[in-house]
Amino acid sequence: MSVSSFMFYFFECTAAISAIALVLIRNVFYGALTLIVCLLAVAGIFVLAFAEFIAVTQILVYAGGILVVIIFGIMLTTKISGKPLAIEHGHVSSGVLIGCSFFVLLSSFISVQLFPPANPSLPAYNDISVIGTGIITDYALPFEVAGILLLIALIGAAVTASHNAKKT
Amino acid sequence: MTLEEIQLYQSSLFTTCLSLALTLPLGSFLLCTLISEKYSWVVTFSSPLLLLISTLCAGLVSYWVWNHEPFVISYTWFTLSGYTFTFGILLNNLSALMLMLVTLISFLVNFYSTGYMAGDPAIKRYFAMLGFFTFSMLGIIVADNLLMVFVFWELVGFSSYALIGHWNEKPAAAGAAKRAFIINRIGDCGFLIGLMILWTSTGSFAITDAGPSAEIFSWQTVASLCIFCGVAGKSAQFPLFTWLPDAMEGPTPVSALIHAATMVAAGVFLLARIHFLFTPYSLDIVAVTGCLTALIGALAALAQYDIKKILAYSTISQLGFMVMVVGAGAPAAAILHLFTHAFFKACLFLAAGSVIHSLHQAQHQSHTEFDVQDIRNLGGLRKKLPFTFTVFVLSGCALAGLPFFTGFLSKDAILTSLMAWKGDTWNWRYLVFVSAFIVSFITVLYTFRLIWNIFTGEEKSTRQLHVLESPFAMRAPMAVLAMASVWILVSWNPFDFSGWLFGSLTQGKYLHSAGISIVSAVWVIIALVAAYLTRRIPIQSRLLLNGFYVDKVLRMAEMQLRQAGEFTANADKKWIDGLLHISAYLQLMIAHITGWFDRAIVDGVVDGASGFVRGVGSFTRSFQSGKIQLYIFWTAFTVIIFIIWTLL
Amino acid sequence: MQEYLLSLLLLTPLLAALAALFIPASSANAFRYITLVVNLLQVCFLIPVMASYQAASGLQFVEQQPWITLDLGSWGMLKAEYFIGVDGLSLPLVILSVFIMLIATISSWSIDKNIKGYFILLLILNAAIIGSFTALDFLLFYLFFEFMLLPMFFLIAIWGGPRREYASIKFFLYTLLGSIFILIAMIGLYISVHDPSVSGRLVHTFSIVHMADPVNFISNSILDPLNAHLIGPYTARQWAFLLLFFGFAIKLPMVPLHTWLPDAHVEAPTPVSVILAALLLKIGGYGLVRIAFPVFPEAAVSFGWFVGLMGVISIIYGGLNAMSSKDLKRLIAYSSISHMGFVLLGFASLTPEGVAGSVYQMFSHGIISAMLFLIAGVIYDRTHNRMIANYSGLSSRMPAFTTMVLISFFASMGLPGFSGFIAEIMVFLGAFKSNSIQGPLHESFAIVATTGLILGAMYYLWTLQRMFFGPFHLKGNIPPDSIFDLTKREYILLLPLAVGTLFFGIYPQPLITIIDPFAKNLAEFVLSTGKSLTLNP
Amino acid sequence: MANLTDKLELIGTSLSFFVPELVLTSGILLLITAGLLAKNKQTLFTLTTFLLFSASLLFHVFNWSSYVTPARLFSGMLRSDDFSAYLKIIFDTAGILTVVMTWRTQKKQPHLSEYYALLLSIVLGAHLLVMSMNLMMVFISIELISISSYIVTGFSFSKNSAEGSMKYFVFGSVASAFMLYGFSMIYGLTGTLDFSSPEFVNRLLETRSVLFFIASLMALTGFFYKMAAAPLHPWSPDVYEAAPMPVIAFFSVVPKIAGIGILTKFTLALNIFGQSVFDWQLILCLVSILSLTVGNFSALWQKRPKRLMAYSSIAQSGFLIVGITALAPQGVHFMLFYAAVYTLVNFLVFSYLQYFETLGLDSLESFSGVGKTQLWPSVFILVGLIALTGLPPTAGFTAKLFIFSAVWESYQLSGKTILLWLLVFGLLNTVVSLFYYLRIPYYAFIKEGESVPKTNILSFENLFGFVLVLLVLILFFNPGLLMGWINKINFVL
Amino acid sequence: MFPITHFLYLGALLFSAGLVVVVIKKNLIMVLLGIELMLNASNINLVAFNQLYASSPDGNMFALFVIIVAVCEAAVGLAIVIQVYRQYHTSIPDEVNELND
Repeated sequence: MSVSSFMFYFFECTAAISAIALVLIRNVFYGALTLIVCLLAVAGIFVLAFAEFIAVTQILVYAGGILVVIIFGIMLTTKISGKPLAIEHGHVSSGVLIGCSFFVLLSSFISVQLFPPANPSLPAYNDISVIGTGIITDYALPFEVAGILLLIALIGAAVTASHNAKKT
Repeated sequence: MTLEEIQLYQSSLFTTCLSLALTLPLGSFLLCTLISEKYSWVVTFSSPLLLLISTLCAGLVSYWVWNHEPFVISYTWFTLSGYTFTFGILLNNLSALMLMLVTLISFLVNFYSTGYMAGDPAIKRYFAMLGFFTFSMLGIIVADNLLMVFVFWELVGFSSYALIGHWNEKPAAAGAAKRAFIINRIGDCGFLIGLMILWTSTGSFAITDAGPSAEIFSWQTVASLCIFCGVAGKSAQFPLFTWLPDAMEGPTPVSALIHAATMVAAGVFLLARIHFLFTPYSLDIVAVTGCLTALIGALAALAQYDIKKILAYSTISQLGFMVMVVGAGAPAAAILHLFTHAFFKACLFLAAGSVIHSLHQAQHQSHTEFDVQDIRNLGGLRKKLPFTFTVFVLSGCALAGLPFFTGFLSKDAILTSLMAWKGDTWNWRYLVFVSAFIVSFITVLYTFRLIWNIFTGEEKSTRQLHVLESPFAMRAPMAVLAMASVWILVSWNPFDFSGWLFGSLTQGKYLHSAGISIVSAVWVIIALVAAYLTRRIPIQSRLLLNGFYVDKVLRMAEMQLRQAGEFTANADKKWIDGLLHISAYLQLMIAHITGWFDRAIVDGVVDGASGFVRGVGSFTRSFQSGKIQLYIFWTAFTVIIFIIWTLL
Repeated sequence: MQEYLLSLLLLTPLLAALAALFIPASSANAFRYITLVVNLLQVCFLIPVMASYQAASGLQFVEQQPWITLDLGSWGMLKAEYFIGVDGLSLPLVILSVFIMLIATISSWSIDKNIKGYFILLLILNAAIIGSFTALDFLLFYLFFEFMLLPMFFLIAIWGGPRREYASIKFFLYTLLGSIFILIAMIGLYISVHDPSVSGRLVHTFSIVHMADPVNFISNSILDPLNAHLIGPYTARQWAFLLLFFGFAIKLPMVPLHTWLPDAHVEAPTPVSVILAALLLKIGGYGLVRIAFPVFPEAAVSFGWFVGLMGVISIIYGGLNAMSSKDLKRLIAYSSISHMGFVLLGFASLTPEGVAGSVYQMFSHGIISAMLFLIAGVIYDRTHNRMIANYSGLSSRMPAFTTMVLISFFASMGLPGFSGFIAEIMVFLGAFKSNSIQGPLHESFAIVATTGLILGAMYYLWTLQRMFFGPFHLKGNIPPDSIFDLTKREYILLLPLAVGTLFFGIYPQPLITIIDPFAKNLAEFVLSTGKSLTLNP
Repeated sequence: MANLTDKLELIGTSLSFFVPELVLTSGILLLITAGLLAKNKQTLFTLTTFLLFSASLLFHVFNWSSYVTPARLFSGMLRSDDFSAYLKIIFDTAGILTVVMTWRTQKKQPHLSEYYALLLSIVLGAHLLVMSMNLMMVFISIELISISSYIVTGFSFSKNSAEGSMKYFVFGSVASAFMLYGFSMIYGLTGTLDFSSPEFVNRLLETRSVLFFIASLMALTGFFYKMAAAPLHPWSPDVYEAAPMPVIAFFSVVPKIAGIGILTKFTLALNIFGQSVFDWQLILCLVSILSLTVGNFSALWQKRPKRLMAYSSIAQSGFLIVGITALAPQGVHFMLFYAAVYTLVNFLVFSYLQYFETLGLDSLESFSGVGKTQLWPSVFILVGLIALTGLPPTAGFTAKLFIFSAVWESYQLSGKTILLWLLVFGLLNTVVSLFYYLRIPYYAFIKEGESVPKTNILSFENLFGFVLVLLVLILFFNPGLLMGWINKINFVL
Repeated sequence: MFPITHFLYLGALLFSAGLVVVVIKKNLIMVLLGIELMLNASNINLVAFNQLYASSPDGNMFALFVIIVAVCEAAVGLAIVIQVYRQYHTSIPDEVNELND
């Protein structure tokens, strides 16, 4: 068993375990941390799938971005009431039901699915430049739209969060 | 058709006379309806006058047509997809005779009514309907096709309805009128079916068409029997006779005209008219029905207390007589009896009317109250009402069929034809024959019981009344009719019925046995004796009093129908709407919960469809709990369902 | 001028309604007179139509303008036209509508609540009714058919009696359900039928005339008569026929789809029930013979027994219900159900007599039921109480009224001399004859149906006896002084109808000359085509 | 780097087809900056947005010829064709109408500039969505629509609006996650994101795997969610109740029609002219029947007009789907007709609901007796509701007639019983829908009630309403006006 | 490279786990986390599949954009959550149900 494959399965297990843990954990804060772990593991998997750039983005954006925001959010929403961070679970049976059924469905059909073989030659797009050119050529439009999306989202978030019902 | 006949039939005189005879009654009707209330006295003169003219014309016409080729004329009423519906006139001996009879008696009754109905508030309506009745009766008589007959048949029924219910503020009268019409309607439905059969198989209603058929179960049999239902309704045959006694609620002249002389005889007339249509099989049924009716009527007449009821039942039994003999294949005899019966029975009714009238008058002066029609209150009126008495006796003798009276002759004719019909070998027809004799016996009994009870013996409730003979307007018609009950009217020989009338009706083909005449004469004498001996014995039998409870049966049937009505009404509310309802209770419940709006719109409307709709609605909407995570769950769940379902 | 008469007949009310919109609601009488004038105008337009109508030659006064013409690419074209005309079936009904609307207007004089709205709706209704009787294009017909619903709904719901919401919505939803059935059939039909007059490309037409000719069906379309497309037990054509049949039967109304009618009648104001009974019910029967029978002859033949059976059931069931109803208007309503049963029976017989009889019955019932509802209205106006049991011996107080009642009741009973008799006798003859010419009905149908006559006599005479005869007294705290005889206006309303029913009962020829050719052609066409189609599907 | 330059060339050429979108985009930036500078120049903002929308609209109308020939933009990310152009016109019209509606209540609308910016971005997203040929593009534009919608839902800043946007957000994100997962699987199985490309079709033809079916179903859920079609509907009633009236009117048209647009393209792609092994027609039929049922039947219970209209819009998306169940060009044409009519009628109804809301009528009961004092508004809203029910003489009837004809036609071709059921069931639903559509007129005309004060007949609303009513009637009496144009749209995948 | 299915299994797991989290957690923040998880699941698929179709970077690009979108969603989501928290003083989804039938 090569190092890479060991790494791969290690990341797989980490991601899987942390995902399941996220389901079980009853503390928002720990939940957030588990998610970080999961996402980092996924980033690792990306690396092993020859997508370093995505992996890096994943780590930066998620670990560095979203998670901070989320934890900030947690603070904000719990500080006010001062309630403990522990939370209950509701609709457990139904949730588990659909979760399991989806997993069973998907995995069972994935297992019988035959995928085309990967071409052995090492992919050419591996270097950043391809992505760079892609972003300004083939993927220019999505990129621009994503920009607008970000803008709108931030403006919207700002308006929503900043607006205080009492004032108006 | 000879030349002079043709000339005659085309002569304007003939046509004018005919048209006058037919239309003047209608004219009287229109006059009476259109004339304003304050000139209503006019009608008491106009109607008899018009009727008189029409009678004279009718007499002329009948005289001309008599023993000639039948006069036929026909117009198109409307044409439909190639078929023509015609209305036309067919005048032969039979119809000519009836034409005269009806107009004459109608005139007399009109005349009589001027006295009898004097001072009645609705006199206009009365004379109007008399005129209308006469018109429609004439229609039946002269019509040349069965559809027309049916039309006037119904109209006669209507006018009878109106006349029976003339005093409609009397609930009994209103009820009687209704029952009379409905029972006639039942018969008429049979008639209608007969017409349908006729139409389907011959494509026409003409009376002259459609010869008789040999085989028993042919469409003619069915058709003729259906039409006979109509006859049974009109001329009060078993089991549809019950309306006739009730119909006595109407004014007495009406009873005389409609329910003794003419309308009830229309059935017999029709039977004679379409005799060709009847197969032997149906004839037997007719005969038996007639026999049954005759017996029932006669027996019931024995037990009645009400003068008019007695006469009504006797009418029923006499009609049974006629029908029976038609069934025996001798329509001529039936017509003879019809003819004679019309006179003496009308006379009897008018006489009874005059008794009632004068007693009423007397009652009004001295304010005593008793039922003047109940013979148990009457007696010994011989001295107080001598004229009425004589008239009553004369016509009574005719009814009883005493020798030297018309009744004897016509009865004789009937018995003779029955004898001929029964054949020589022993069979069930003997029963009919014998029962005919029995009926004639009972007839004598009730007739003379009636006379004795009213006019002889000592007075009962009428003792201190100052009774006056009725006015001339009433006496004259009675006199005429009484005269008409003497044998001369039909034949010179008091023991031979084959006079001008019968002879020409049968074109001389008839047999006459002196034996029957003698036997019946003797038979009558015995009956007379028996009547005299038993005159004091009152016959109390509820069975007979109620005419064998046939009426009860009919009423029960009517109740059943009403029940059915209630039932269907329920079905409407409970089931048909209820099928749409899930259930009425659920409806109510939801209604109360969700307030009036839903009560008005959603529940109410298409009542329960909405119950169902709301059911589905509440189901589909039950997912809208407002809990976002459940939304997601349901959605994901449905997606899974979709996947699994479409994969399977 | 000649050829635009029908359009004039049709558009005048609409234009008047449009104009009336802009008149201030305060000037109440204006609306009354506008409506009256419109009705009189319609009479004027109608006279030349009647005068120059040739009974022998089928459709006349035909007016055919292109309306919707769409290019549906792969499907070919879609063509709906402004296509109106009258023939032996529609002319009597148009005449009836015009005169009944006139009478309804006069009897609406006493309406005093929200007059503007009322008369505008009345005008719209008027146009819609005339339209549906003259339209020969299915889409146009459907437009008018639907167009009747809303005005009727509001007329009942706003000017109606205490339970008006219930009644109006019930009416609306029932009828809408029916029209949805019809819509489904219509969609199927216009897709399956092409216009032979246009060569070159495929033109899907809504023209009923084209639909009524089996050769115009596109081969291998679902409704193609030549190769039956089975759906479950029946062919698609039979299903379509059933859809149309039930769609129109709801309107007719046929037991057991009738329960909207009594409620609607009881709650509706007098003029509206007059229109409802005299005209709207007829549209059911009209649609049946105008569309369902000729378009699906073989289905008509194979389901004729069912139609007839339903007719007989309606006759008897309606009669029984009428007998047991305590409310005068309800009784009349049920009696109309019973009488419309004859219409079904006659059509189902597929004999000239039967069909002619049914059309005649529709006409005569139009007159008689109008009269009956006016009579109910007369009582209701005086006492606001329709319970039969509350009255007795009215004849002594209202003799003239009683005469009118007698006339209308006996006319409705089918007494000879009244129009009802002619109609019913023809229906009976036809129904009985049907079997002998291989028609769908067995003799027993006619025989059973005769009980309808007895029932009719029973409930009407019973009502007469209870309400009008006997000693005069009132129950249900009705003030006796509220009872008075007919007013002049009521005379004006009732007399023409009485005369009408008498006239058409004594001298039916003119009307029958109009109806006869249509009836003959329809009966023969449906029977022969139906047989031939069923023989070689 | 030659191919780099000519790729840039291509982008340059694509931009010429991209003017309306650029206009909208610039509009967004403009408004945001303007909002920062001038806080309360409401009329200015309104006017600007109005002009922007009309600019984009007019551009489409006048350059219609340039859309007739399809063109691949941005290396296959988008395709501009007349189908999408038609839909874009609908979006712009809807935008304009929404602006008009908002203008009536702009005083009460906080953060107006951002509000308009969001509307613009939603329309932009819709534009991109109906043009896009590439799953990536589809995803991003749907997200653009969704995220802007989440925010704009909360724009009355009340308790309920916060809840509404929260629900919308959660539900929407999950739905798009489903869709995304589906996309990823489809990508995996076909090896391309461009669902119009031949290799996509080829892979489809050879693949018969269930996984692919599941994936595409999950992808479809995203579209259904955008259209608020059952079973992806539960968010809509709550959101509709929360959001301001113009926003609801906007939501019930733009995202819905954008959704049906992309759904049409995608299902046609999946169906590959009926050669697909999976029965997509069945799926569509089921969804539409489900939507009709849920929408119509739940609406019966509603007491508030907003919520009632929410359910009605669910039912309407069911009808829209009926149009494309035929999976044939003609059916799509009829769907386009239906969409246009629906837009008009919907705005007619909503504008009057808003009008009545300003009079303080927010529950059905409160409409009692309005017909007396507010005759014309009541009559117009009645016409609108009749059109929604689909009765003559309104274009609503014509539209229904058309789409159900399409169903019959496709039944005639395929003989699938489910289509027959759809036909019967769909039409019978009309009767059910009458129950609730009639409620408002019922109260307005038939019930007596304390009625609101009389207002001037010649108000702006009546003018506005009158125009729309006129359009609705004209389109009934002469549908050729619109259908003639629609029929020219040659629908190629 | 590694068998594609192993990636996919992980993706499926993450997706389902995310779904479960969204449904059962009685806290809006956790729901947010669940959504992120679901988005990531698809990312794994995309990246994994891109190995099979290496000729173009479609998959990775898609993943990239997904991440961007995820950021936006997170931001907006948090803003909304905070707004809800302001109004309802709770972050338990089930208690935020004033809008219902």
